Amino acid sequence: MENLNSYLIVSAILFSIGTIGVLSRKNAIVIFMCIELMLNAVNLTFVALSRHLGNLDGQVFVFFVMTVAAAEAAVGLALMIAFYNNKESIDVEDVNLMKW
Amino acid sequence: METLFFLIISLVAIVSAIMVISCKNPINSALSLILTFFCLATYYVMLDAPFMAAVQVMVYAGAIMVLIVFTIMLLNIRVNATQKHAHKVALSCIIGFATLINAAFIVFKSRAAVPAGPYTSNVIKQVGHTELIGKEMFTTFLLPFEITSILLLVAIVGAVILAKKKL
Amino acid sequence: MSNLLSLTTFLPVLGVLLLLFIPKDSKAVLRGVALAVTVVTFLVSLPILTGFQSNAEFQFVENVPWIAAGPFVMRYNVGVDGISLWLVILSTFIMPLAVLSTWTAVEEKVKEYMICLLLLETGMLGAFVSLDLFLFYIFWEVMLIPMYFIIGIWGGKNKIYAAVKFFIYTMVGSLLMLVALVFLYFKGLAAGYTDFGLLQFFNLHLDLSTQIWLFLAFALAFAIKVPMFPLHTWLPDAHTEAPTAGSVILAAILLKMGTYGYVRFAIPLFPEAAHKFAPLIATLAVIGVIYASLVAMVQEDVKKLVAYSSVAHLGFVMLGVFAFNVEGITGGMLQMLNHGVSTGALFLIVGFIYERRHTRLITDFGGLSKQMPIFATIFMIVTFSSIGLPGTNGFVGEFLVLIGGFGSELRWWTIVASSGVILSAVYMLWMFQRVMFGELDNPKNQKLLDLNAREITIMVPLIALIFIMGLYPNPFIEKMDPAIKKLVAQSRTTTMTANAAVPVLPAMSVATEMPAGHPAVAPAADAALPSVPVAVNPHEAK
Amino acid sequence: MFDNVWLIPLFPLIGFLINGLFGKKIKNEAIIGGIGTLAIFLSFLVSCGILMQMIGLPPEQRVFEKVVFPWIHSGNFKADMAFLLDPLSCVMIMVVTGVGSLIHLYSIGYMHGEEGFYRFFAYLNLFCMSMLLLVLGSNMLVMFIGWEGVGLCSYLLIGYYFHKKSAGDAAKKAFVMNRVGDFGFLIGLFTLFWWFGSNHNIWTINFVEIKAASHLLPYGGVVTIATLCFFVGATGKSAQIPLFTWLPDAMEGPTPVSALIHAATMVTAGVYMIGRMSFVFIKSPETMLVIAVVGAATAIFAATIGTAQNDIKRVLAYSTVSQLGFMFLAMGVGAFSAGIFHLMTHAFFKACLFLGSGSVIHAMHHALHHGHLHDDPQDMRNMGGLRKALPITFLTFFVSTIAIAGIPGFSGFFSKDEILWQAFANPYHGSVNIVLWGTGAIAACFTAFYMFRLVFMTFFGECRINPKVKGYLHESPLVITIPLMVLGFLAVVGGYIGMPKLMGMLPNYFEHWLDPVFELANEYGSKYAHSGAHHSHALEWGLMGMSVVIAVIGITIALTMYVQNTKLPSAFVSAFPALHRAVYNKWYIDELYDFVFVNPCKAFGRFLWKGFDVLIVDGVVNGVANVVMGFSGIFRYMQSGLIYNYAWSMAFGVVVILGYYVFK
Amino acid sequence: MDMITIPAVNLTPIMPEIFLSVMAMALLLINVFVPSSKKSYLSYISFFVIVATGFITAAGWGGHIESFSGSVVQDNFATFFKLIFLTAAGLATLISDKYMEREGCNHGELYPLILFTVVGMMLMASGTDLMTIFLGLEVMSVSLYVLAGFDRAKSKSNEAGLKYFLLGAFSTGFLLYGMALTYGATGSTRISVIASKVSMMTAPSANTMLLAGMLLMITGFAFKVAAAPFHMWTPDVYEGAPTPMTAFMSAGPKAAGFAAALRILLVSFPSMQADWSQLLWILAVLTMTVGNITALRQDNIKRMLAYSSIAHAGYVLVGFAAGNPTGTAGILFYMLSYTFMNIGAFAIIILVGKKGESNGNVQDFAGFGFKHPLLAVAMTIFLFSLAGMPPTAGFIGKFYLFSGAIEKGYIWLAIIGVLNSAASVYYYLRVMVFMYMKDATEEFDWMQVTAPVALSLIISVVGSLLPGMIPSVILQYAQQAVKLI
Repeated sequence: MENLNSYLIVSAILFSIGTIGVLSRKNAIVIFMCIELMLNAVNLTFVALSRHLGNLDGQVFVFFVMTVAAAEAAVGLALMIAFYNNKESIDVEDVNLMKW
Repeated sequence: METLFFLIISLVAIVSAIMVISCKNPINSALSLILTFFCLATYYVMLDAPFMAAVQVMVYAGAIMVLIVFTIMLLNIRVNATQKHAHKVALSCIIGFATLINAAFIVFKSRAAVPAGPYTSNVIKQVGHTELIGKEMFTTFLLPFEITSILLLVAIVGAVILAKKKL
Repeated sequence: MSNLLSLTTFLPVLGVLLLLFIPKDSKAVLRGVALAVTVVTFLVSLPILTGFQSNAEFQFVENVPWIAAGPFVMRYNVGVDGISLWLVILSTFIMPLAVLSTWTAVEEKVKEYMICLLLLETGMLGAFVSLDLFLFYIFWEVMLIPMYFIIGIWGGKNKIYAAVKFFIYTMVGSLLMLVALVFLYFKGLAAGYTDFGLLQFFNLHLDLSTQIWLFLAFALAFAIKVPMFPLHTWLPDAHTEAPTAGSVILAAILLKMGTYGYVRFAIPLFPEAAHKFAPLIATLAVIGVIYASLVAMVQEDVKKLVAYSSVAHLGFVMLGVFAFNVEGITGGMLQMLNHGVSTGALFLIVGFIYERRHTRLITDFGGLSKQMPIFATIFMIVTFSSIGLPGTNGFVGEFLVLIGGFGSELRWWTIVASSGVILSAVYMLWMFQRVMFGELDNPKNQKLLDLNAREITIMVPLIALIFIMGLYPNPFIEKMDPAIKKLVAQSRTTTMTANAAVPVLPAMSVATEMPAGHPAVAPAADAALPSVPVAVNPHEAK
Repeated sequence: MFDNVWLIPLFPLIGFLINGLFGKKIKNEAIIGGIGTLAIFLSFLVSCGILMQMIGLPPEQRVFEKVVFPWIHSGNFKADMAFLLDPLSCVMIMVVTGVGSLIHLYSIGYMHGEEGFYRFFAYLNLFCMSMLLLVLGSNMLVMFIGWEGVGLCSYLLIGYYFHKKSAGDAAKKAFVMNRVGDFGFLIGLFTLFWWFGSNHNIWTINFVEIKAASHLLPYGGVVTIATLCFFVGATGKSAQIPLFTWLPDAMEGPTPVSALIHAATMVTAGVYMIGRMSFVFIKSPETMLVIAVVGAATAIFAATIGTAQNDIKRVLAYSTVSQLGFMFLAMGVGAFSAGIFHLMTHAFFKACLFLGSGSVIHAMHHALHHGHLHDDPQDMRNMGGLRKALPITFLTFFVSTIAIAGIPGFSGFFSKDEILWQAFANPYHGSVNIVLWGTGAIAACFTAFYMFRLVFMTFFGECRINPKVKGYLHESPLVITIPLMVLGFLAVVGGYIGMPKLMGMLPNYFEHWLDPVFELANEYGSKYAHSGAHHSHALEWGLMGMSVVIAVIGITIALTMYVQNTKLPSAFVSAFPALHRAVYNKWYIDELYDFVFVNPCKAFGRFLWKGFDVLIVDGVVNGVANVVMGFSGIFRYMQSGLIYNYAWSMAFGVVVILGYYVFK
Repeated sequence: MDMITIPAVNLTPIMPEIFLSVMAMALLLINVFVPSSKKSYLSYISFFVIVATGFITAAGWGGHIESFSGSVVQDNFATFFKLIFLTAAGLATLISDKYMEREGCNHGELYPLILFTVVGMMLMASGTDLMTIFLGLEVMSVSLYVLAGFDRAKSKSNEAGLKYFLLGAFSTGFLLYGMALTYGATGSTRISVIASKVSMMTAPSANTMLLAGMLLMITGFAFKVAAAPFHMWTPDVYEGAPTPMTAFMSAGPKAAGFAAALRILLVSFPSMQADWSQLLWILAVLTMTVGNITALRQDNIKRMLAYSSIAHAGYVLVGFAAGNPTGTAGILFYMLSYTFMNIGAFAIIILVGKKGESNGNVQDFAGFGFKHPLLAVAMTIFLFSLAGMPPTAGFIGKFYLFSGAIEKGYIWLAIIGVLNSAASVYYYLRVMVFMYMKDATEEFDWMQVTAPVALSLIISVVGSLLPGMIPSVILQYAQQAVKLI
């Protein structure tokens, strides 16, 4: 088995990539996917730690995170559809009615 | 061998993750993301968590990604031809790398708690991962498990409210 | 009656409740009720005066639990001593006049106006009688709200700017005071005190640096309210824009909060710091006197001129208070009352002509004496009272301030401040001359009516007070004297201990500790000090 | 009788209250004037009673203090409303009430038909009350009430014709200048009070108590400071250099006012005050010298200006300033009783002169009014030869002029000569004495000159008034002339009570009378008096003769210039135009003050207001607000509305926080 | 293979949650049968449900019951916060009905969603396991995303929902990462276990994983409470969301965020207080300053109140940074009074606004003061309370918050706080300037005050004033509530 740190590093890399994606992309769906990437990175951390610690709390947590992800996906995509219905776009630069 | 395997999987995961954020077409991003998810599932298997791997594939790659792809298709978003803002990307990368450096530093400097749990590799193999998870979930983490039901209900109601054509 | 103070303080609130039930169109009734309430409040407050024993104790004390949670215990703790007594009476006395003053000037929103006035009265009275620091702070802040509305709603052209400036300016200072107050409370807590009661904190011996910080915070809040140079710029704006009653109350009572704060809180709580800062404060006070006088001299707007004169007058008060001797503080206290009467009257006067002419520019007037002889007479009396002519109230206070200041460490400041006596004559008389003397050449002024019965009614008590306090101030002084002596002792004992290490000239103890010396005991004292050179005067020695 | 001393100021107060509050309703001039006059006359009667009683007492018992009520008691400071009766205050109340009564009476006639008749009498009564407080006050503070009270009345009465801008200006100027003096008075008071208090634990401002403790005062030092401050007060009130400019302007007031306030009583308050505190002043040789020098300088300075004025009242005003200079000279050389004596005689003849000029003006005004002419009724160039039209006025005026010019046998001679002699002979200032004397003598010469110039221009020569109205010139009514006659009489005989010992005809009653008051001062003075200051009678006689000669010279010049050769003045003017202009314009002192004090003050005030208050102080306040508002704008535009910017901010926050703590 | 026996659990601690969930589901069903013109009934019902839940919750005062093997607890702290949530929800329900009708989106699902939000918040307050807290937070957030975007026909609402969703999910990532690291460093997600592990460590701050975990969790909660620099979503979302929901969001979730953060930090990381106090110190300063200063130039009153709510988060952070009983009790008291005053203010905004939220600028309040004196007085009270003027609840709240900081020795923090508070007065006064000191430009057209709105206003006024004058009772409860921690 690889040591814990390898997993944590991979997970950190994935998390960072997700962050970059959130910050740099303009398509709301892609941004959401990047967030999912971040969550998955965290999941990897959880599982790796859980394995390392020898208790399953982390894995149970991952399970719940997945549920949350699913719920968020449902609501988030619904929001995007509603937005799209009004604006014909899901570009976050068009989410600009309210500022200043 | 195992190390090599780990490295390859890592490489795939990272490259596909980069693809997620760099592909112009959202569909490509989504497909790359699915690949990443599979890599993660592989990791879970390597970490003696086959149940998690299965759920990962089913829930993430199966359900969530399908939903996402479906939405992408539904909205039929044209690929945005406008130039990306270079400075924006640069700034994001700075922050991203800073995050990474932080995280890496944390990882290298950190001391995880001493393994004290009862679930060693052998125990998992003996009892079976699914059963152990199930036991944990229905005993110790019963309340969170119940909460997920409300969460999902809320999500459903919310999605309906927001996306249904006519209320 | 044991709860006389509460009754006085909260009667106006009862009045507000009464006003709420009066339809807003019956203006006469609203005015009448408001007047009645203020008059009754004044009458109710009179027993405080008559029942007051001339000693240094707090009287009519009510002390009941109010808030107790966590580390804090706040009590509803009120009482008056000689220092606050007169200010309470002044407040209740001025209020009916203030209500009367805008009897006809405020035609719109009468109900709300009267409500604001009454709430303001409660706030002011509460602040004067509070013996609990927290309670004081509450009242202190509460006062702002009605005043803000009075300026902002019924004010002049630039009312909003003035109102907001007034509010925020005052707020900044008082919030810092709040921090200091809490800090002080925790110090007290550490010393075993159990609540916010003011009196116990007098015994708290803080180290000098703590005292300095706390004093600065308190002093800032009070200095803004006084207002002292260079924190005074809200005052001309607020005064100019406020309706007459607002100006009157602002000048007569609200500004006293600042000076009262020094006397009641800042000095006895932090005597050593107060001593340390006395030169600075005196400098600012003196600058204030001279500066405000010079600025007042060239004002074109009567009301602004009076406002700046307020700054100058309060500079005197501050000087007296920071003389730290009985004469100076008595003078300061008297000057506070005098300023309340005289400047209040001046603002009323300005209000009278403003009501008639809707202008306050000096150049729009001239020769009014001919048309309005009664007004001229009253105006002149008040002007001279403001100048501090002997025989009027203004003199007594100013004189005591100066004599007190002269005998303290602030001698040179006092000498400079004394020249304010000259300047006040210059700007007041010049203004008076331009408004009242000369040819009555402006056709608009030629039809002006003299004061009517209501206006005379307002002015008569003030004029009477001007002379009573000028010619027979002793009753006023007697009531406050024990409290002031106590205050002087409070501000001194610690100084003495602080200076204990320094060998003290024998003459010093004579100079500072002897009670009101009588010439009869003088020879014995001289015998002890044969041909001592001039420098024996401790203040000179420094 | 002594116990009733409080009645003396009370009567005028009552008169003031009645006239002030109800005068407008009364309307009847006779009643108003009657009340006013009666009020002060009653005071006069009481004063007489007191004087009688005091004469009956042995000299050392002639001190009486009456506390009416406690006034200000605070800490160590204690001032009662209390009156002090001693020979000095007796003299003063007699002068004030006596001359005051006459002038009240005169005013009934003079002010006839004026719009604010009641106001005038009210003010006049108020003035008398203040003046009486001033002279009767047993401590400095009561004196100070009177001191400022007379200033107030002076203000009110100068500004009596308030619709005239010049009157308003003059009134204000008088008050402010007086205030400058008061400033000095207060500082002096503080110094004495605290010196006694902190050094000897004697907390007092009571004259009697200070006198009792005056032996503790050092010579010079703190006393110099205190007395100089007091003297500043005196210069303000008594129109000495440098605060004299208000007095000529004060002639804007009605003439009786000029007579009462600006000649007979108020302006002498400074002299009185020095006399009252002689035992303090004498302890400072420096102050004494300053007083003497200032007095002498004022005497000559004002006299020069007086020579060139054309306004009849202005000449008298400068004359007053000059005479006050003499009094200060007297005080400064330690001739206290001489100074007070001159104060009294001056009150007689100067009041008479002013009232006489009033009578002239009255007649002129009347005449010009009939002819609907707008010539200045006070300009002497419009007068001339009035002695025929106004015989009584002329007679009294002439007598008084002789008195002031210092012709032997008239009151002014006795008092002025006494001053000059003492200036020469008194032992305090050494060789400066001769200068003082010389200056005084020249001033006396000038006095004689300009006074006779006045008389000649007014009453002699040909009548220069517009011939149209010449027939309308009439002598004033009795109510005006009676006071003139009484005062004229006093101007002649008033001096005999203070006849110099030298002449040996009468004992110097006056000096003896005042001896108890000034005894102590003279005793203190002897400590530093120069020895050998004994002068022979011959010298005294000589000097006396010399002063007579000087007066005669002045008169002769006036006679030459204004009666015999009336071309001379204009020739003189064209010969020395600059000098004349300077003198005529009062040496440009007013302009100098405007330039040095008034205008800079206004400019500075304006700068402080517009430049400092509005720009800097308020600018800082508003600037803080604006800076905050500016930040508000910046922060606001950071809120771009773009999700990735928001996310960036969050991520940035995370990175910084983590980075800080992790790498710490 | 053994059967998994579900352990017997004590349901008492989560009775309010259960009751609310059940009623919410019931409402969902009832909704189907209620015609769209009668949706008001749902609001009445849900209000009564909330009141009833309030009683159920209050009945648990004083107890300390752990249940679900330590996942959840019933204690005073939780109870106090639950009551705050219920207050917010109750008031929001009262003001929703008419507004939603006016805006044409009176869908019955609103009320169940509000109730579910409350359930989520309650779980955050009473959860003693990171998982419970996380899931509670997600229930709350997901509901709020929907509520923010509830008026789906309107672009602003969509945008609000979408913005909130994306940023919320983003912050969830950090929060989760923090929880993961904490889990890794201590081996548990139970707060009590974490606490005991942390207390056993000799130098917990030196354990980077633990430290980073804590910091990341703080940032996650900082997002929820709108602390700078995680605050930027707030104004936009508040502006776009339907006003009653804005009102609700400004009070409830903020309180929930503080509840969870308080419990985690105070229970689990007391030995690291030096670290998190310092961080919160800085966050407090930033938050107050940014919120107040930016609010100065806002014309849109909802947006202004959004910035003001950021500022208030800053004030609360002052008390939080102090972390002592005075400060934390101050937080509880303040969140309660803030609920009253802020929702009250939003209620007035609803009344003044017109369809489509067109009348939402400060200028539109011109002349309001004398046209509708009672409402204006109410608004004045709310604004003064927000500004922290005595004798309102806002003052006492701030007093305790700042006092906590002073007691702790954070004088400068308190000074910065009060200065901020002074600056904030400006924009509150500005509303009053328009209400009282300017004349109406046009005839005032305002929404009818219905009984529920009136009730909410009365409750809010009483809630903003009374605790300011006689705060003892509530403060004592708050003191008791924070005693456990």
